[in-house]
Amino acid sequence: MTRAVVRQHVPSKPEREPNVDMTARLASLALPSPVLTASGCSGFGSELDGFFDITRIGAIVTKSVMWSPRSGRATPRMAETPSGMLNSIGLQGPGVQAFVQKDLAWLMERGARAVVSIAGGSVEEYVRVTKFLREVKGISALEVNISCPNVENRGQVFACDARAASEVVSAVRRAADPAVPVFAKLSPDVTDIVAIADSVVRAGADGLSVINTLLGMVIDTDRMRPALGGITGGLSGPAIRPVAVRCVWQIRQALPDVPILGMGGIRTGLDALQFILAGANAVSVGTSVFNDPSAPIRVHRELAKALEERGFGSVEEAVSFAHRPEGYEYEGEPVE
Amino acid sequence: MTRAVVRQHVPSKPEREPNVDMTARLASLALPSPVLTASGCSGFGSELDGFFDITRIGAIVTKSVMWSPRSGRATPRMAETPSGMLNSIGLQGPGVQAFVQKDLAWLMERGARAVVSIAGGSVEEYVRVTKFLREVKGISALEVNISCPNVENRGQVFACDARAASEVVSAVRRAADPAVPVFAKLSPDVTDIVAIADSVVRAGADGLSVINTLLGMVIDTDRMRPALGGITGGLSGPAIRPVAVRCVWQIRQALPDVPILGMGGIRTGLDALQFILAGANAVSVGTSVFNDPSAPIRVHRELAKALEERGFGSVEEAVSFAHRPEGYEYEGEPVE
Amino acid sequence: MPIQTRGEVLDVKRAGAYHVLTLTAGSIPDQARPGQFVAVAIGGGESGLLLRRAFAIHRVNSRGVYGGTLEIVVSVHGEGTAWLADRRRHDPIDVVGPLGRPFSIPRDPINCVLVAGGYGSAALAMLVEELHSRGCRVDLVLGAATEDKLFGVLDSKRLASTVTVTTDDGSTGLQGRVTDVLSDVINRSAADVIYACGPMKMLQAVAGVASSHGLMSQCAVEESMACGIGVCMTCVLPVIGDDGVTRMVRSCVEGPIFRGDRVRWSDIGTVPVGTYGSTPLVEETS
Amino acid sequence: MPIQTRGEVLDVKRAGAYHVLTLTAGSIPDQARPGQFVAVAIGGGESGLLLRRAFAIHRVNSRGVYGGTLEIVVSVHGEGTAWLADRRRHDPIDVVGPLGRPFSIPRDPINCVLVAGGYGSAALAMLVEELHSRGCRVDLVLGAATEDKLFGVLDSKRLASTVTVTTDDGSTGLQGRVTDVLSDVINRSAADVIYACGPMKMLQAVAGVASSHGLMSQCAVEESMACGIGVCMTCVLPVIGDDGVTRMVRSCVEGPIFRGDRVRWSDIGTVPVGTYGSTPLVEETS
Ligand SMILES: Cc1cc2nc3c(=O)[nH]c(=O)nc-3n(C[C@H](O)[C@H](O)[C@H](O)COP(=O)(O)OP(=O)(O)OC[C@H]3O[C@@H](n4cnc5c(N)ncnc54)[C@H](O)[C@@H]3O)c2cc1C
Ligand SMILES: Cc1cc2nc3c(=O)[nH]c(=O)nc-3n(C[C@H](O)[C@H](O)[C@H](O)COP(=O)(O)OP(=O)(O)OC[C@H]3O[C@@H](n4cnc5c(N)ncnc54)[C@H](O)[C@@H]3O)c2cc1C
Ligand SMILES: Cc1cc2nc3c(=O)[nH]c(=O)nc-3n(C[C@H](O)[C@H](O)[C@H](O)COP(=O)(O)O)c2cc1C
Ligand SMILES: Cc1cc2nc3c(=O)[nH]c(=O)nc-3n(C[C@H](O)[C@H](O)[C@H](O)COP(=O)(O)O)c2cc1C
Ligand code: FES
Ligand code: FES
Repeated sequence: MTRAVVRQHVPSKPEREPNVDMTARLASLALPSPVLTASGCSGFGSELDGFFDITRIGAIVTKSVMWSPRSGRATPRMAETPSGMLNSIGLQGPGVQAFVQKDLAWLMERGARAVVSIAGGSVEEYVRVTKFLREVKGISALEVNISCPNVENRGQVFACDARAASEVVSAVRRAADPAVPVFAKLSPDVTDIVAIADSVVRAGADGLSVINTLLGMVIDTDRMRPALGGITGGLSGPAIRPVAVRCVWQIRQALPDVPILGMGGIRTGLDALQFILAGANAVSVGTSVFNDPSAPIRVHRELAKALEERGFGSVEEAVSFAHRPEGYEYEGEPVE
Repeated sequence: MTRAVVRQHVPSKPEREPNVDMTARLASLALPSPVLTASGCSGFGSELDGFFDITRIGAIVTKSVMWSPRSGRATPRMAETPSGMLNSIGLQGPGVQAFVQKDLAWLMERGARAVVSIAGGSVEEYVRVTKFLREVKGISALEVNISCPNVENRGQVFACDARAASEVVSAVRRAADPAVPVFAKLSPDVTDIVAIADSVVRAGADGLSVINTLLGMVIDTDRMRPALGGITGGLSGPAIRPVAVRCVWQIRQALPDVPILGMGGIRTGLDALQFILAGANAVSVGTSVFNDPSAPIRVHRELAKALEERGFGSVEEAVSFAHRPEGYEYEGEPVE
Repeated sequence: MPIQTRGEVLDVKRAGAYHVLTLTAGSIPDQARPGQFVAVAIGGGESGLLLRRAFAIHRVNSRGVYGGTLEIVVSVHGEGTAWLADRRRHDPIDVVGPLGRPFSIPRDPINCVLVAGGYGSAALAMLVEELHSRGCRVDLVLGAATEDKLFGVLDSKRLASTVTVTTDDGSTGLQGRVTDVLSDVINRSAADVIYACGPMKMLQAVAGVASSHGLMSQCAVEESMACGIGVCMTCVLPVIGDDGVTRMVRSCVEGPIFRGDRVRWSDIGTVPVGTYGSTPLVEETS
Repeated sequence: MPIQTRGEVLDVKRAGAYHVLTLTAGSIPDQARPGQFVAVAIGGGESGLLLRRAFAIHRVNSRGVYGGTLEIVVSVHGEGTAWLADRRRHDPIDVVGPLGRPFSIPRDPINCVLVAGGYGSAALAMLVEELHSRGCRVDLVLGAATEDKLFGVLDSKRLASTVTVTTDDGSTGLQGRVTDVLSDVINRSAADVIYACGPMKMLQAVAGVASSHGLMSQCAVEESMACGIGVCMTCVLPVIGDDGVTRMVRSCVEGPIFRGDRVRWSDIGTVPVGTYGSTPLVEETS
């Protein structure tokens, strides 16, 4: 945690680039922006590239990919909820081989950084996917989506059990290219997220992605049945932001040095700043992309401006700043 | 679970009362309306009585009361969040003795039904409060707020541990007037809410209140510190509704006969209907009261209308209706 | 390529049960092709409705006083469409488009039957113009539950050879469904191809009639969409590919126009057995 | 008793840095007393902003063409106030009020000094009228950061004996704070009582000056409020009761007007040791 000496608010002129070093240090990565996309919310990057230059953000986090092609769940796969949405996609995807040949190849050629999210129904599947990816050069990081039901354990979600989560993470870490950082993506649907965080870090995770969706449900009051084909779904969007910020804060308190990729309901630069002040080294913008396809680059811009106005010279100085001790007071409070 | 034969949508004329039996059966209670207030969101009832006739809703659920008077937490105690809010009141209250003499006495005299919410820092405190209340006649039910830190166990919240939760509930059940149903109020911040539900029912809970707030946090991006005096706070409002509906659904699946008081983000009659279809026997309206002080009676009205339009003759027929088997199809689907 | 643009509401008009909104929308009007749609953001900064709403592009005017404008036809259904119907002149509005693949246009001047249910006709107006300008014969069949839910009947008469109207309640035109008259219209006009836009059940029926006449149909489907731009995978439906394999296909980028004989209409809402990538015994999240 | 009413925006005017909104609001104008406030809902049905915003009742007109109307003065701060400033004539608006306890009005025609910071003067307009009508002498001190953040200077001159203006930057009036001139005004006017409305820091300073002159002050405080009607316990501050005991008191129903010597200004944001019901060693949730 770097502590900055905070200077006065400096109102910035909109025209020029804010004078802030936006490099994000995330485990062994140095990304040109602390703003990434979120898995499942930006496809494999190509669709967004029409709305903004995807090489200018931190990285594209690709939709979680499994070993084989997957059809996903039946529709309806979404329901809008207050300031959020539910989804039950069921990890539809092309399988890792087609993904590497087509989608990842496109991203590489485009010059964008790729964080590859992987999923599996068993430890073995995660390992198989990881080994296949090991042969591919240029992947920035792996993100392990452990919010998948464990087919070998009555469908219990890996992320909800410290042991199962650690098993997956340690197996992936061992199978992956040692030079590629492995992030474990945590579920908020647990009694003690710090305990899970601690376990997966001990199991070898180089960093944590915090948080995945919350389990939720909507009843369609016309059909008088669950609205989603999958019955329950994952809740995302601004609605869950306070839960996500809390998770980041708690983990940062307990694990002062672990790299954290924060996410959950980020819509603006100030939202991103909340995560960074709470302890995130970088952030992912997910559901907000559906509202505003260029949200990631806008959040980057707004964040840069907000950091400058608060007197930070770099993103890094702001990371965990809200944890500073009481005496360490902020000088720039606005005057009436 | 009562299954209704659903008739066609009957568009109702706004003028007359919908022809629906709105009696809610909740454990041994028969309430004239399935709509109650939520603890902490309606004070002790008197302030709302100016906005609507509080004797016309199911009951006032009073702010959780402890043995002694409590000052609560430092301010700021609230932060608005997308479609929700955080609060960290810290159970400010007059203590059970003053509560009974003044607030509860007023409610009784007013002819309103009171569900008394109780809290404690130890099993002993819960029991002491319960024993004191046992001497008071006319309480409709006790709601045990177990989202309190256990001072005897490093502040671990009772609701997050099946054993601690069961201990409180069983002690309260034993200490309370046997004629007064005891509801245990569950926290969604657990890995397996069904397991907790099951434990407290085994421990003697006559019913379940589902759900309390989610633990959340907001960082004030001006002060660059947690926005709340209490650092973290409870997230409530429509934002959490999908989580609440999911919890009610899961518990109803596992425990077909347990009385459930559902809550979390109810703003309209259709929101209330979601909870009822998912398995709630009655509902509480909490945070929405801050937006619309007469929300409980409006929700009652809108729910009655929605039930009639869907061909239900009573609330009870609609309880758990969304769990009906596949073949049992709803006839009234709207035609284009 | 689709763009995102902050436009302005220039006009809101009632048309029967619908609201017709005229919007400025940057270069979208210049790019738009028949069958494409736009996705409109709902509410201002304080909005709790996060997802954009999809609307067929009804008409465009690329050289108006205000630059390019486009029209959408809104049927009030829930909160989002209610908000749109409530807009007034000069209100700001945020539009993404043009989205989706357009209708395929025949190269030769053939005979086309266009079928619309309810506001579905809004999506066909540009198609009518385009087909007409290519010398195609256009016959229209417009259906709705009631008279006020018909859209664009008068307008259609300008370019179409015939316009046949049906209503469920017989309040105007013939009483019945579009499919009750479709075969006749096909025969009468010696149709070569069918275009359709409307509720899924109608599309299914129309595709069936078309097939029974040995005709190709192009159907504009309507699936719930979270993103509209191809990144979320919510808007899928089972479609048979050229290789005969069924896939869960994104209707926002690979549709909304599909060949009627390729959509597995009866299986919408399921993942049919044998679909590419289906693993019926395993359930995974998100 | 407060009521909830669906009113209409009749007018929105700029006044320096502020927006003055005139609203129809049922019987609220008839009931309102100086120092009371209203709570306004933000956004329509699609709004993600759940909590009402509190505004002092600036003026009322109980017999206008449109029935009772009231005015509020809005300083744009965040999303909610921005939404309000964006309203136009005939927009619907949902108001709860009148809320809180009003200022105590002296029975005798005594000398009153009223102090306001920024838009705080909005809350004093009705008080000036009331005091004046009772034959009180009224002297006003209005302060703000800059000239555009002063409110109601001209208007005040009508009924007040003197109006002293200060700005932090000296852009108009005297450069400095209201407290720099307050003692003088108190002495000059032989003040019997002080009324104040403005930022907490200003109120604290004014209460201090009043006490040092042996005068009673009545201060209108501003605490974050979730409900505004007394049911949520978010809006508390430490206030010393008649019995000398400090309690965490709800500013929405027991305030917003408090005696300046009773509020523990320096302890706002804490639960001072010895506060009724404080258990400093135990922490409980919600
Ligand atoms: C390609 C396409 C073109 C369309 N063209 C038109 C048109 O020209 N005119 C018109 O009136 N409507 C059109 N629709 C339907 C329109 O998008 C929905 O009526 C609208 O989204 C409903 O929003 P709501 O907030 O009023 O309803 P709600 O039910 O409150 O919406 C809740 C959520 O469900 C989604 N949703 C609900 N109904 C539909 C639906 N029928 N299709 C897709 N999503 C839905 C909404 O987008 C929203 O995310 C089109 C839909 C699609 C996919
Ligand atoms: C009794 C009372 C009278 C007031 N009178 C006026 C007035 O006459 N004119 C005026 O411009 N403002 C007045 N205020 C302040 C006004 O309520 C806030 O500026 C407004 O709530 C900010 O809302 P927002 O959405 O713009 O800001 P945001 O910061 O986005 O609001 C977020 C949340 O914090 C609360 N909040 C933020 N600032 C304040 C504040 N200063 N006081 C209380 N709650 C706050 C909001 O109500 C909201 O719930 C008064 C406040 C109170 C309590
Ligand atoms: C439609 C959709 C699909 C998602 N798919 C995945 C996924 O495949 N893998 C994953 O790890 N997370 C997935 N997520 C979760 C997001 O990556 C993110 O963790 C979550 O949505 C919270 O961030 P947000 O509120 O910004 O969307 C998905 C979310 C949505 C909305
Ligand atoms: C300000 C506030 C205070 C609350 N106080 C209590 C309380 O004292 N005891 C309790 O059991 N729940 C309390 N709750 C939780 C509510 O009773 C309810 O369970 C929760 O807010 C979800 O419902 P809602 O979204 O309708 O508000 C409080 C909630 C709020 C917003
Ligand atoms: S709507 Fe997102 S992929 Fe089609
Ligand atoms: S704002 Fe709710 S009690 Fe005062």
